[in-house]
Amino acid sequence: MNGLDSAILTLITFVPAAGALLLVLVPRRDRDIRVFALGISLLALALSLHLPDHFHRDQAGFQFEQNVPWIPAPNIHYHMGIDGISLWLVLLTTFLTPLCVLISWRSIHERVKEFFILLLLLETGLIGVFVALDLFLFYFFWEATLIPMALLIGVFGHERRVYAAVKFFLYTMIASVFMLAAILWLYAKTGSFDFTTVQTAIRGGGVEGMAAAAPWLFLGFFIAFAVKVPLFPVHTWLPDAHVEAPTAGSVLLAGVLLKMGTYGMLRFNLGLFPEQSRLNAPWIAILAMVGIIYGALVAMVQPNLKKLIAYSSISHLGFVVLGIFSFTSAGLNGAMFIMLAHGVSTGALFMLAGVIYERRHTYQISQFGGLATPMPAYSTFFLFIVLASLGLPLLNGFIGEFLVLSGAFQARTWWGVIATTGVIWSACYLLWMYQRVFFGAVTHAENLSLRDLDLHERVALWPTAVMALAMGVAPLLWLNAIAPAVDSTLAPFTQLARRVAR
Amino acid sequence: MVPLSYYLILSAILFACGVTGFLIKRNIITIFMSIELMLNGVNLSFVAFAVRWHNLSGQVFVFFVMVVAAAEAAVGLAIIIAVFRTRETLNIDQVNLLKL
Amino acid sequence: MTPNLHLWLLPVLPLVGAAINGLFGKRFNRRAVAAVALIFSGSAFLIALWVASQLPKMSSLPHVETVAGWLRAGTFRADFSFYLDQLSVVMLLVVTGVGFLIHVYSVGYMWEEGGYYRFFSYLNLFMFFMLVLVLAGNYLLLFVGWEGVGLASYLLIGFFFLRDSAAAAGKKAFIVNRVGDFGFLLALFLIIQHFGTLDFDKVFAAVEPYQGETAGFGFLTAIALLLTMGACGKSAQIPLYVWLPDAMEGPTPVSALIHAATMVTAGVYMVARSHVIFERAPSALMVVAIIGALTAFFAATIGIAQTDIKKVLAYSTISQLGYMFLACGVAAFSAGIFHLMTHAFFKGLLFLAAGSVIHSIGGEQDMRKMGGLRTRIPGTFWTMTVATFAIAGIPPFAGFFSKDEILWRAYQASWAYWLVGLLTAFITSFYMFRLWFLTFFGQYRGSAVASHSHVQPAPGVIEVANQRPRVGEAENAQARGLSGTPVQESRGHEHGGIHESPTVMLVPLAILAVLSLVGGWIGVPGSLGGSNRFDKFLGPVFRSTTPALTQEHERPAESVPPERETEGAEPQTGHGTELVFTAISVITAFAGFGLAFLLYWKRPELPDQIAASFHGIYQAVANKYWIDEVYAVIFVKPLISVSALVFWRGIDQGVIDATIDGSAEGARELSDNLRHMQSGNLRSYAGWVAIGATGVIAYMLWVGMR
Amino acid sequence: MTLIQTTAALPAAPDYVRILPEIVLSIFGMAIMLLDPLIDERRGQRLLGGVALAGSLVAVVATLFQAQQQFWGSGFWDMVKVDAFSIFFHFVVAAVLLLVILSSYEYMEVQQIRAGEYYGLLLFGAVGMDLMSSAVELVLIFIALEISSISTYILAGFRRRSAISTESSVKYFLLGSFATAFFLYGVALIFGATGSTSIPRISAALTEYISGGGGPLLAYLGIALMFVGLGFKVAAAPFHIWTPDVYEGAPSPVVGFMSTAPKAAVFAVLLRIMFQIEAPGRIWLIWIAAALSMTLGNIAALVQDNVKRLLAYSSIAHAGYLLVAFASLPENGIPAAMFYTASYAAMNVGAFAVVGHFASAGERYVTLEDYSGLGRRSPVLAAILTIFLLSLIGIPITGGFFAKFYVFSAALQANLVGLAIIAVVNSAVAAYYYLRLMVVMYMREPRDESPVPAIPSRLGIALGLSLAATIYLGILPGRILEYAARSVALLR
Amino acid sequence: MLHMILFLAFAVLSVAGAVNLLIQRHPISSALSLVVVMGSLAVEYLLLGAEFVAAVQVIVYAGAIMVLFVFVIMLLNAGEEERTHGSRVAWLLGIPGVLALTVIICWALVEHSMAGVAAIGALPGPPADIAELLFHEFLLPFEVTSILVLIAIMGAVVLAARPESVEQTKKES
Repeated sequence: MNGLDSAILTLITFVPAAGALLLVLVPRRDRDIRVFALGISLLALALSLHLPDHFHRDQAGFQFEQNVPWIPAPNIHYHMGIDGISLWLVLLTTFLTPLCVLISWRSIHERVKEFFILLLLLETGLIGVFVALDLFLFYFFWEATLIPMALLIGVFGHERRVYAAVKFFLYTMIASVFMLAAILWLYAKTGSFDFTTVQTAIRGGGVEGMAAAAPWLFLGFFIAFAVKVPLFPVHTWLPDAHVEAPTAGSVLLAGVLLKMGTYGMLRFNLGLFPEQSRLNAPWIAILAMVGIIYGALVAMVQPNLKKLIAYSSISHLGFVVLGIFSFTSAGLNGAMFIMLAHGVSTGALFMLAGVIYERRHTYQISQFGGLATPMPAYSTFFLFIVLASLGLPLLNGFIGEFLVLSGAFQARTWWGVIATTGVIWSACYLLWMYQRVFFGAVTHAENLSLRDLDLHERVALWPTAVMALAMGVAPLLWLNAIAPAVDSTLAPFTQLARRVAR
Repeated sequence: MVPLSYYLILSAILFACGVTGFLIKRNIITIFMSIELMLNGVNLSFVAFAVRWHNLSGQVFVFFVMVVAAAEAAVGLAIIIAVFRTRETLNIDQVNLLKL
Repeated sequence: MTPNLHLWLLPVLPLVGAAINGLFGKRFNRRAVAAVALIFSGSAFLIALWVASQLPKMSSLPHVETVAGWLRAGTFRADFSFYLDQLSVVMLLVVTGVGFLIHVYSVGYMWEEGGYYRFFSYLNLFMFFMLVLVLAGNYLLLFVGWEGVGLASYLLIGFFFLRDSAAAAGKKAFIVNRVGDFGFLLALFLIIQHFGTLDFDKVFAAVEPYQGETAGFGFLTAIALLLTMGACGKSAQIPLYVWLPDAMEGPTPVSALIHAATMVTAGVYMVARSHVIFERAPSALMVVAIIGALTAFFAATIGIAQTDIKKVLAYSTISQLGYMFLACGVAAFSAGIFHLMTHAFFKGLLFLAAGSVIHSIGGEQDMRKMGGLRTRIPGTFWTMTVATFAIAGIPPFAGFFSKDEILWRAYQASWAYWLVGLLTAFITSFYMFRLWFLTFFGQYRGSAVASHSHVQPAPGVIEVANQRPRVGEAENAQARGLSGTPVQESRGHEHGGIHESPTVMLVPLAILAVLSLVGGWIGVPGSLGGSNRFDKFLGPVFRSTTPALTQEHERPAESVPPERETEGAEPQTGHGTELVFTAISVITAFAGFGLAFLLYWKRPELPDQIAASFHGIYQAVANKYWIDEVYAVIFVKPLISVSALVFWRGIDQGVIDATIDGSAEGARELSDNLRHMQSGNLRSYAGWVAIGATGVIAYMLWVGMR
Repeated sequence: MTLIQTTAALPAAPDYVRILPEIVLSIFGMAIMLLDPLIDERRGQRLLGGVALAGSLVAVVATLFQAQQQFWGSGFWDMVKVDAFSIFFHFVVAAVLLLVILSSYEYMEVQQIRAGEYYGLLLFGAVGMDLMSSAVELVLIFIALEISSISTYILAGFRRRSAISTESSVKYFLLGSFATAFFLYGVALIFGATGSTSIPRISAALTEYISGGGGPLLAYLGIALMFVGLGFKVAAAPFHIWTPDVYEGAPSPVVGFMSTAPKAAVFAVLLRIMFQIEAPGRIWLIWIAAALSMTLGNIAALVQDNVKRLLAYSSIAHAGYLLVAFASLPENGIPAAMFYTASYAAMNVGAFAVVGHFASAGERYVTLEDYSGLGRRSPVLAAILTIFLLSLIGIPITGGFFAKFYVFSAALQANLVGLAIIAVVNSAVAAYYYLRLMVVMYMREPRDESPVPAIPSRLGIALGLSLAATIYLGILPGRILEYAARSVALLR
Repeated sequence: MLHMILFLAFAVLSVAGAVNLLIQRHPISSALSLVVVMGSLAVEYLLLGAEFVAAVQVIVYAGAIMVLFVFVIMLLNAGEEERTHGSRVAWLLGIPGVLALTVIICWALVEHSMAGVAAIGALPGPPADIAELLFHEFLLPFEVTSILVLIAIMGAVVLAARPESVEQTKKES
């Protein structure tokens, strides 16, 4: 541990925010602003690369910890740290943000400054959510992501942006106050916001009134996370938000924001309330499975490209939730892996959707057709990502899906059976969409002269493609770090199971 | 020898009359008078209670209430004049630009 | 000390080829593209030969080489490990050998097509995945190859993507395969659940102690059935066969390579690979046999009435795959693999030859518009003839031996299987000769090829940038595409006329023809004086793990010779009986020939009359029993309309969003009502205050009096 | 105390320090009154404003001076008490006064309001509020309450040429007096029950009664009536009904003033009465009032199109949140309430300053549509307002967030789970209407492109200060909270 | 007995005055009724011994304040009250509320107030004693009232002064 290690998380978290502040001072020359934003996001990426490099993969606990008292009276600490679970989510965020900057290079030409300020602020919030180990700090960042995202949708979005932004904001806001209530209750009873302290207190059984309150606390956290994920039936904000959001917003929304929910479930629902998690797992799994199938089927009939991808996210995140609540090593590892894989591939899908929107100003699938002819490179990228998304082996989607399904199967056979139908549905909607958009003859004359990917777009897309492949071929690079964290999360469950068995 | 509670009940009745006046009178000035009526009722209570406790501060309180009432009357009537200037009416039912 | 064979090289070589062509091929000229493709696939073939030659030297088989870890979760792990035994060597040779030949053929066949580099890139990619499939050391890696070949198939079927039907066919193939994969995946999960691993050696070792699940329905049966489901998808068995005929939208070499010789046999391979499990699940084996028999017969009947030359071959493939399934179902795994191999030769050849035919007459695929090509394209004719004889089961061609073997083993299991198989053989012979007669004999019924000179196919549009001279044509094609004219897969030949294919195509034909002729000789059964070397070769694979298999399905136990358990050993029934059956199947083959001769050579008007008199049946057969339509009505349309109307419009918008918007609206309405409290009237306000005060006072008094 | 009483007829010197801010404010107020006729009206605006500003600044200094430990304690024969608690509210009142004066300059010019009386009334009103927070004797509380009320009645009607301003004034006045009468009746009954009007003595008497088994019913009655009166002043439901009308009609800076400073002072009184007197049965009373205030305020605001009314409803809701803190145990509830008061003051004054500036002459631009496209027309103004709105919602890094946070956690610590949940749900619902305003500002096209007047420097300072306070409270709330927590111990 | 008779007589008078205030439609009549109430109350104060309060009641209240009222009524030339129906709430909620309130309070006073009895002049409040209190214990409130009065004056000046701008606009037009 060198000196950098204790401050690195703070640095990564706040570099984008500092960049955003500096951006306020940069004169309104759009090009400079873009370059500057790119530089900042790349800086954050570079800094975050320190993490996997120095991460001790064989350790289960939190690393790179920084723990400073912040507010003494309610005992709030500025406590940050990562384990194998949050490590990759941080990297996912820093990985996607520069791509977002690139993909917005041309598509955002009005109020450029505000856009990139919001984007960078959003990055800070997202990273903060993943590194915060103080419940209060966590909630703080959790809420802090809301505003930039809502503004990105509401200001830079498309026609029905206001409706979408308000829907997004209220949905998640209303849900997250339940979490706040739960956090406050925990504080009131344990006198601490610190995650590990609270966890120890709960596991020690010394929290008064816990038995009666636990179901409600679990629910409080769960509602907030479920809306964020989003789990059926509280998912309807997502399609609207995605359709209206600008490309970069969609990328971060699908790529990272949704993971806040599943991350929360993993860390807080499982970490703090193992017993409740076990009790509630059946219905949650049912919701997750409904989400998988329902999301896919609804995606299939969407006339709108982005909506289709949005519903596919619902389906994919259903896998994640199912994996988490299977309480099996495979399920949890897989859930983590899907989070990352989905971040990369759906992020890329939204970028691709943005590329075509920029050229045609529509997402209606019926407006396309035969795009493979004028845009071969584009269609190749698209196909690659589609394949990654539908879980083709050796690409990133497969690993997680396989692990999750296998975990679910081990947990309850019929969970596995039902969820596995998802592999059929995802092929249906993705390939059908691909066929309608890219194959066949060009049916709209204006599509004939569409220009293929430009340099920025290529630079933004290549990393996702490479990452999709790398994650599929060498998932151990990721799983190595995830496994100890997952094992320690699962430890109470094996004990529970043993107790039940006895 | 009159039981103290008689005084108190009288004061309560006067207070209630004041409240009723506030509710049913339309003329702003009369409504204001109803408030004065309420204050008078309260004052009676103070004096009665002062007797009850043999404590003169009850009477002093009444004095202060009167001062306040005087000040209120000055301001209140000025306000009423201002309202009358802008609205040309003293009917409170018609002073309802601000609503919903 | 087993030598390190560097098995990973085998799949990686074609992958490198695919990558080079895929990433940079656009800038290469055609020769360079072809060279890259051929070098990498050819060297894979050479290495495969070398590996095969090393086999006798191996101290222990199967030989497993683990290259790197892949994934791990808890105690479960799966590695990049390769598994070599006799079975995989056979597959290896078939895949690389036939694959390489088809590569060579394609160099000529696709020369005029656009997307040349793309085609070879896909083709090499296919080789990669196929080799991963056959070399995989665990089920998961097998699944990688399994899905990967599906992908390659998807890409290649949809190669002419401007054609809607091609795109749709590719998608259909993928999705139908996914249905099978659903079962496959579940099987994997079951295996993991029970054995904690997917490695072949470990799983098989773990299965071995189990007794056969003769009574009841155990987990091995479940695994086997689910694996069967996967195999049905890949190998186009009932009910998942529907994608294969459509897959003929792909370029003909693709049909030869993927949809005849190699990929579609993956299911058979997988069943054979898992024979340890299947042997302990007799009811599952029975299901496999029944599916195989039914498919064989069913597809063959459809083959009778098809007019598209490739469609006939497609149904024939399905039917032959049914044979292989049947073989596996009666636990004659080596017979199945034997047929797999010979089928690869002759069916590959048939497709390539058919491609050559199509090529020669300018892209026409309808047999009714062919005829009399025997003299015009003699090379093609002769090779095709060999192949036809082979598939029809005429001795001593390859197909005869393998088919005979299967029929014999089927009979040993149940006479019903044998009967169905025999009928199928008859029909097969009939429709193959029908094809043969229609194509090569009689008068040429097509219009002049010169006038057919098609414009350059539209797929080439992608290459527009690279091929300046073609720009005009491309635009022309575009225009056609826009106007809705279906763009055909077309070989544009400015010179016109029916002509023989170039040497580069004929050489592979010739080689395959030779193989179709002699390929069966390595498996000549004892009854015919051979020693069935093939069976012996594969023996260790299937014998080494053979359990106390009890074949009690369908037939009384006594009819199953206990010795059947050991493959390769001489059946006790004696050569006499076997010879009788051989004779019957030969006669059947000739009967088919005879009928075809009668109907399509002697009395060409008869078929129409028959069709007219059996109108209903004919229609059913010609329309493939309307299975596609039935599927559409039962699955596709309800799914789409339920998704759209019930789920999306109904639940999503009608219920959830409506609830949310409704509650928002409700809140707004409440708010609006609440606002009316604020009437603006001072006396009302005082009223509120008074009532509030009353409430407060009453409450406090109540508290005070308690 | 008795020592002073017997030895000297006149109060001792420290006693004057104990009312030093009030003295300062009175002197400056009178100075303004004297200067007003002497100077020309045009120049007078600035000059008088400067004097008022100086007064508020000196008041801040005086508060700080007063905060020295040696001056703590009761003065004027148990009339006022200087403790951490009163100093806190003095500071809040002085700070609000400062901000309001700063943001009034421009408004006065635009609205042509006579400066002398305006500033004088502000300063004198502040005297009343200061006294309220430090008084421990009901007589003084009553008079101080009247001072602050009467001055705000007048201020509400200051745009006397405008019908809505006078209407606002008359409504406020009549209802306010009505409520005062209730309060007074309550005082009378408490006096009747305990024989005293001094809070410590009342407290002692009541404790005695209660320990003796059941207090006199009159005391309950008195508490109830006082609660009616004070509840009216803080706009707690069901006595909130005047708020929207009055806020809509009153001049914006005045609304900023009267929605914060007097409220803070009345809350101080409520705290003293409710907790120092240990009023029995208060918890559920406040519980219901809090729940009602939050719910009614938030729901009624949902469809409000007038920004001032919207903020009025929001202030009702905020009073509800504050009452949640009241309902909680004193150890946690009082610091939470104090913190809430401070941060609410900062953000609300700021918000009304923006609204007042934007409304321009005649308070014209106050509807939601007027705000459409403000984000484009005046990014700075919109951004500032956005931050205040975010704080009102309770989004992190703003004071409003911590304020809510402490209140909710106090409620949970007091086991008021139901109330906490109502509060939490309410704060989520509330997000909607603040968001509506933000949406209009940023996501709608401007209705007219006429330039928004630039922010004058003094208003800029006011906005900057309130922004700084809002953010400071949102990032480093520790010190304030610690201070508040310390004052609780001394409150008894 | 005399005490009781006097109390009752003036109690009835004051209630009658209060009711009359409510009944009368002309503000002047209401104001005069209020004067009656105030006068009767002054007598009641005397009965309780609060001489100073009684005097102030007559001088300040009945004298000064009511004169102010009458003056304003005359100034504004307020006519008879119109019988408008602006508020249902006042009748539906307010009046029942008031009735309930009165009943509750009276009941509480009767049942639970101490059973003290007051003789005539029970607690004499001579001005000297009052002054002692005012300038000693209540010194601060007393001084503070000056600010209150100052505010009142200012308010009256500001609000009641003729708006200059109205005049200006009149001149201009």
